[in-house]
Amino acid sequence: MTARDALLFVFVGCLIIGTGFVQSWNSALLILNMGLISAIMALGVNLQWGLAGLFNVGVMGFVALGGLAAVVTSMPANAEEWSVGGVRVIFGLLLGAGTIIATIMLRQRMAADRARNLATLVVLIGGFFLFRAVFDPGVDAIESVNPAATGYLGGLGLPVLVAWPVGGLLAAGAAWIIGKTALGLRSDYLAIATLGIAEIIIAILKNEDWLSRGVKNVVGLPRPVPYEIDLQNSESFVERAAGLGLDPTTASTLYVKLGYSILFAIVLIILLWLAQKALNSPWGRMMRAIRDNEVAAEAMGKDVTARHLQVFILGSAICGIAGAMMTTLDGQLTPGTYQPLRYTFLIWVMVIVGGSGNNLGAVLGGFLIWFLWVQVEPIGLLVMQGVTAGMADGYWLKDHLLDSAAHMRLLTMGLVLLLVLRFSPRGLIPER
Amino acid sequence: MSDDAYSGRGNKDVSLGKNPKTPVGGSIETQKTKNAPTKGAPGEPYLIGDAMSGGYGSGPDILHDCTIAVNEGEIAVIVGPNGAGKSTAMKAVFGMLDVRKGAVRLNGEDITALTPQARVAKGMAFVPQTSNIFTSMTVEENLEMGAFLRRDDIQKTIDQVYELFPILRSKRLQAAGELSGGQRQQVAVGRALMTQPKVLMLDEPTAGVSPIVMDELFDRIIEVAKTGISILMVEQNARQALEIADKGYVLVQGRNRFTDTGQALLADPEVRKSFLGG
Amino acid sequence: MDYLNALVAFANFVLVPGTAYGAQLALGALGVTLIYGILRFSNFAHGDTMAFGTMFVILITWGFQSAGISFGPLPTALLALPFGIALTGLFLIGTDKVVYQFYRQRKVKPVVLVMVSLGVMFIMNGLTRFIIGPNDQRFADGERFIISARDFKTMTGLDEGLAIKSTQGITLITAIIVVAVLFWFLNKTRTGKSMRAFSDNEDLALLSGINPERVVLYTWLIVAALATVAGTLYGLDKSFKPFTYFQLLLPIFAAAIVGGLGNPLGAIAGGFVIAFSEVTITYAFKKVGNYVLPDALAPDGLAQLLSTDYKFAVSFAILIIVLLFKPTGLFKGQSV
Amino acid sequence: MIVVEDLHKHFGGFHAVDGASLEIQQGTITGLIGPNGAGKTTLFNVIAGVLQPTSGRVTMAGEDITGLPPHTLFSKGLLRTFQIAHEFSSMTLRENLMMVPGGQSGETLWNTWFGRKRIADEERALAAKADEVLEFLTIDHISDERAGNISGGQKKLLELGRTMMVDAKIVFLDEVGAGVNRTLLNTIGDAIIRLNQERGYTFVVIEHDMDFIGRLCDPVICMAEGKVLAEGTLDEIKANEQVIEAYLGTGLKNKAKVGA
Amino acid sequence: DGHAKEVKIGVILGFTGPIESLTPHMGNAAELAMKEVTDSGLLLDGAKVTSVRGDSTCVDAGAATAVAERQITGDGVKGIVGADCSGVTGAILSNVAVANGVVMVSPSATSPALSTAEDDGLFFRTAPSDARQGVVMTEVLMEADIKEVALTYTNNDYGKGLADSFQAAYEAAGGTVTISAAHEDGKADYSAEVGALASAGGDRLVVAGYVDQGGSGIVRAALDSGAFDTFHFPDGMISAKLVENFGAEIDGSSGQHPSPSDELSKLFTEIAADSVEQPTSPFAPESYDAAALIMLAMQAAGSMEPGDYKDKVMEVANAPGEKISAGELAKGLQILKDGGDIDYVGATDVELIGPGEAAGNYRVVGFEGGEEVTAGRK
Ligand SMILES: Nc1ncnc2c1ncn2[C@@H]1O[C@H](COP(=O)(O)OP(=O)(O)OP(=O)(O)O)[C@@H](O)[C@H]1O
Ligand SMILES: Nc1ncnc2c1ncn2[C@@H]1O[C@H](COP(=O)(O)OP(=O)(O)OP(=O)(O)O)[C@@H](O)[C@H]1O
Ligand SMILES: [Mg+2]
Ligand SMILES: [Mg+2]
Repeated sequence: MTARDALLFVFVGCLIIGTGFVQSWNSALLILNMGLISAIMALGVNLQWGLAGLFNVGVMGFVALGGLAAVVTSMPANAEEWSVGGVRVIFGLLLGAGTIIATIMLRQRMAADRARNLATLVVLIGGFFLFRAVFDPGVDAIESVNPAATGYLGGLGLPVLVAWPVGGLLAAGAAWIIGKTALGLRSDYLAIATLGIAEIIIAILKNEDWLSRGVKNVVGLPRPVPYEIDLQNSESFVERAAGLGLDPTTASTLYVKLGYSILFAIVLIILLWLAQKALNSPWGRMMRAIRDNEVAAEAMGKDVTARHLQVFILGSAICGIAGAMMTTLDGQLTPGTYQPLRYTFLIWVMVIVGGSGNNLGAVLGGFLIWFLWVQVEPIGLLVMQGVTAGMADGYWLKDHLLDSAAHMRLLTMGLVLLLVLRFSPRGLIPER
Repeated sequence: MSDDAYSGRGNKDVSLGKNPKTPVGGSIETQKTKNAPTKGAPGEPYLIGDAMSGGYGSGPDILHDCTIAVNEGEIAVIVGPNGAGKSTAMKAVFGMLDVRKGAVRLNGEDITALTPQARVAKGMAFVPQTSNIFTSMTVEENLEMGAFLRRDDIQKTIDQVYELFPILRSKRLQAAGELSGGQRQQVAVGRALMTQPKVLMLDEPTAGVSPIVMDELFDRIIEVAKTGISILMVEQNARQALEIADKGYVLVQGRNRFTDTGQALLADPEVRKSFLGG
Repeated sequence: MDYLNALVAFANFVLVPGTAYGAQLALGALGVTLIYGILRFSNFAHGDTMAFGTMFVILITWGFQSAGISFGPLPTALLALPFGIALTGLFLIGTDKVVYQFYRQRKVKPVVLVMVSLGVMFIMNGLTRFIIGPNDQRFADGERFIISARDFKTMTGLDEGLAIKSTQGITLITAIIVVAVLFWFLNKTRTGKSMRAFSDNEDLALLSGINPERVVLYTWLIVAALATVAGTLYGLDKSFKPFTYFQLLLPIFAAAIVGGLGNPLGAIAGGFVIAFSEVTITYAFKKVGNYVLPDALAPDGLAQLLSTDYKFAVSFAILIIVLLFKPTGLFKGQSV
Repeated sequence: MIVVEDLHKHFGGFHAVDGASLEIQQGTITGLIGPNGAGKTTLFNVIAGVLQPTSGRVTMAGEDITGLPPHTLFSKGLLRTFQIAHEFSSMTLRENLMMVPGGQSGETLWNTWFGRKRIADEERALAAKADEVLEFLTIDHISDERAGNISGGQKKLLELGRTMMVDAKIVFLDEVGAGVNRTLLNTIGDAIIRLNQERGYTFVVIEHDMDFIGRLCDPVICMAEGKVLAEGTLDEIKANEQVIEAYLGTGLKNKAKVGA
Repeated sequence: DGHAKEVKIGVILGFTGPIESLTPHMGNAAELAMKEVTDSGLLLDGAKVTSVRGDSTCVDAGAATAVAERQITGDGVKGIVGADCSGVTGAILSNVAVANGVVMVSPSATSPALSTAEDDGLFFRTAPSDARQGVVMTEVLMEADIKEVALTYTNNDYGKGLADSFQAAYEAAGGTVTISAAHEDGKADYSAEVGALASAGGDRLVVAGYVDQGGSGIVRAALDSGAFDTFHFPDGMISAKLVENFGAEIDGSSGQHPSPSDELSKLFTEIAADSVEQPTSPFAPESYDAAALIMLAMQAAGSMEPGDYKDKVMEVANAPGEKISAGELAKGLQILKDGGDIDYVGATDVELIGPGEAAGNYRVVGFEGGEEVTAGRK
């Protein structure tokens, strides 16, 4: 890390600490926490893009899978739903998977001719209807159990921290399937393919109510840290807070947030360490070579396909972990809130602004852009108030401007983005 | 093959090529002037990159006081080891890189500040060493792009290029990026010929072309030069190139090391040994 | 068995809307594909450019409408279109001068330009909402239908109606004309070829005497025209709402990609592929089945392959399958 | 060593390689010449696994290697250079060379985290080797330059240098000489001969410079229009009428006029 | 000093995002109530109420919690009007409001799931849970003797929840839902949905969506293709916009929305005419009430601390007490100040039940001659 890089980190640190002074420490910690998560996501994307040149625009999908993992691991199982249709649904899913495996095997075994295509079609269509016939009734049964409150299978009831690695695994599994099929595509074609897959994942999350209640959301996920209320009701805590000169509410909220910060920071530091070691090693050099020129790397004995799959899985797994962490922090899974702009492109902005190809850059970008994403709103409002300060009350333009203040948020974000990219087109901490 | 495709412009005196006004050799050094006047000294070469220094972006200087020049109807050849700055010198003359010191003059006019496309309009043409074709466009479109600034009928010139490089005619409608290495090179030269330039600058035009095509190409270059067009060429096939050259430059580390007639350089044992492969 | 009614039902709910939607997507995809083809980046601001252009058209249309100017049976907005295009063109060229030019000269990686376009998108987005507001705006006038479902029924005496809206007709015709003109322009005219040459090899384009700024200028002008036309036609057919235009970006990109980036014909093909895969795969064939099949065989369920919840998933799945077999799209697109 | 049997490679309707059959003997330096577009590079690409043949068979030391991916062939000891340089442009010259050897322990992720010591040792050895090669190619003064920023000829040298980083069985050189200074090319020729004699590498060399071919190669194979046109020593080939007509030509017509 | 005290109330709504066209009216309505209270000078001995706006984005739980966090811990708001969409509402509630003990009154989050959310007595809503609406809808349709409908809903917790509860109620009453198809808001094209809906058929199309969003798109496409001529519209669809968009084309359709008597809405339209551009816009009156409830509860508790007044919200909202409608906040404040009891009616006939949500009085509407008419009450 050069002095300049360190200075940039200090600068972003000051922004967050400044938030603590100007607004509140709770806000500052919240920004820090989301910043940590964003940094992890950016690290994952940077691994894929900065290191291997894989244009993955499906970040949202992996983040969502992480969220799903949080539900599936930590929520209690719903016995009634399991009994009315659980087995049936699982069996249906196995049938579906079996159909796909059969198709793949069929295509490998048979010679490429019309008979093969016909057989493929027969297996696929037959399998599909069989799958629907078994699966659908199970789903209906599950979803009709108390739809307003549960109506889904629930999870394993494990501690929510377990969900983080599980989120990584789930995302990695999905990435493996995707990578096997789509990694042969180049640049923007891969991008739209991954974007599409992310949309498909979200569509599944939104519509498969038996799995995680779909758009009806799962709320009240267990937490790895205590509840504020419990702290406020705990005498020893209140006393200690008083000792620090804090009122119980503030103390408890800060305590909880700090707890999250520490957990997240540990994850970030581990991942960053791993990523840095990998980047500055022959492995990293090989990845850069592949990024620069796949044909030549292949001719120099590097298994490009395998390496692409490897980073794709690793990067996606990191996004999955971050997704699980975020859902844990939110305490709920809301599939409707997954939007490409927020969960894919914003992460990309972080990577590019921070400096693609540079892990520290990605981390910095994660913090900085998240800070801006949250703070441009008050900034935009301030700007508008400044602009309209001189106008008479009730003047139509003033009203119009103030009404539009919320939209200034996007505008300000755009301006900031352009400015940063203007002054460092290769990112704030460029590659090497 | 008729010559009139290249006789439209700048063809003032066919004999020019054989009787250059300026004596070749060391005399160029004497004409070197710092703050060059906009109008060059009388008798100055048609195109001159005069005492150029410069490099890429904000990087270090790669050229140091490097001078290359060519007279009307003459062939000047630049040789030198790899990385000597030959291509850089060519790019500097064509305005594709910052000339920090020195000047480029065409026909006495200072063109140091002109953009490359403005130089094209002034009758200069350039075949770069690498990425010198439009890979996604067909061969014919590549040639048409060469003639972008021309308003007259270009079909005749196209036919002439096809005659020079017959293989291109059969590949006319194929994307140039799908051609073999040598074929691409032919497209690149053909594209430059399409401009009907007054000065033709070629960076290793024969790299990768087969002997028979190379001979054709050199023949053609001689013919072209005879019509009064100046040719400035970088070559690693240095012996053949110097044989047809009126003037030769040996560049080493961005500096002029030897400058003489082609024949004289060929005869110089040191030059032969160090730069021409014995 | 009633094939005629079945056919009409199918045409009314699948063919006609699919075609119209396909043409709408195609028009949008043309703009995206052109920028990709010539300036070599995926322009995320395109959806908002469409909204921006349409906003101008709407404002001018309102002006015309209040001045009592109309275009007979055709929407007045068509009259306002040239003005809208001009204003959008000016804006885009200004944006290029202020924003994109800098990065182009620096020869940054395309992905940086993508991020820059994201920034531009935010700004245009904000400006549109600022000027015309985030709400639905109506500006359609003129004859709404070429033939309405009811008229069709009375005319033919069939049970099923067939509706074709005038905007659908206009969109389809415009799309065909525009792609033909664009194809001709890029492949046959000098300027068009110089634009392709520029996109292929910028340095060499300079060496051929092509003025890059000129190329960029033309590109943005054409993009302005395409975006404004696409946005206006879409707005006439459905409604104008800035947020929807932003959302349109996704299917538009899908269309451009599946057809092959940089290829105008591909954009058209891609538009229809996406549109029809959305409309067809999730179509419930119950009605058609009821007409065609004997009573005994008539479906009692909906005869729907997948529920409409998955229409996006399906269109993306089809997109991915197409790409697996044709990795650069149906029409062999470019890639940076 | 390498046997190519009735190989075809079609691009659409165009037959770039059209039934070529040839044998490369172990321990030879075989020259491959032929007019532009004869299909030489395409043949290389098919042998090296970059392109899938339309039909035909390639064997290496008796083993069928048709259609194997390049990285597998690399591990079997088959190396190639590219006619149009394929450098890793954002990496330094030294890194370009250091990445070549296969089976580096630092290329496994696990080792990058937990096997630092071994990697460090390996890296030192690799760097030393790379510097040696760079010095030999006279580009050691720019070993820390990014490969994207070097001259065309230097890229060709780098291309060649990569094949010198590992022990190969057979090396395919696609016009390594084009754009390389002739004096240096002679040195390179010497090195090729040395590698061939001392280490027993087999070489297949595409070149249009007959002097170079003459110094190095025996036998020489001439291709034209996707087929093998002639095969033999260079002198035999040079005497072949068809080869002269298709490829060698008869020299400069205008030479005398200018030379004076 | 009369205005020495300042009470800050947060207004967290999706000013950008999918329901951005509703939120300005909602925000203005809430601020109208605050202005009314400030002007009266009666709240807590002349406190001044200021609104602190924040953008919930409707979809981004992270950004929404950040806003709430800032408002509560930074600006020090004492209550929150919001949030709008159920997803972000839940996130703010569990992560910020409960943790900091701040009262939230949502004007528009109607998801049944929120009824059971862990809220520590801090969460209220002036919009009814959709569980109730499903029953009301069934009654309306059954009375019109419509036994078979196609159903489409906007794919979020509102739409899905409403669709579920409607379908359950309708089928229990003997009706048939031929198809229940989701539609995504803000999408470009609804031909696929309309195709499927038309194919399934039915006497009426039930559109459980938003008039500003996909709902109108569906109706437009259904009308244009001749798939359906009559519809049934739940609350998200009922607005001036609907008539403006479709005029006489939807004659014969029906609908219902939570609404007080005509008098109340007319009243609200009157008092809000100046400050709220579209007073009848969905959830605008609810927003007014949400803000009013917070301030009245403060007055009743004699404190602006949420911990003190949270228990008073139900009290002021429900009987017994003098009825206070919109525009009469000053009167209500005065009564409370004098130690009296009020039953806040507000703009939407507020009646909080169960876990603090509106009981739901519905107005049944019909469409005739391009006008929306009241067809009854439930
Ligand atoms: N991708 C491709 N698509 C179509 N044609 C191709 C493609 N690649 C090569 N060709 C054609 O195949 C022929 C053989 O090309 P190849 O590169 O093998 O020639 P070569 O013998 O190496 O020539 P050179 O000496 O010029 O390098 C050429 O005519 C070329 O145009
Ligand atoms: N784009 C570039 N950026 C920075 N440095 C460069 C660039 N291109 C070339 N150089 C450097 O400039 C020097 C001269 O390069 P140039 O291409 O002019 O050599 P050359 O004489 O043409 O060699 P060759 O015969 O190999 O083509 C080289 O040392 C090279 O490293
Ligand atoms: Mg060079
Ligand atoms: Mg070749």
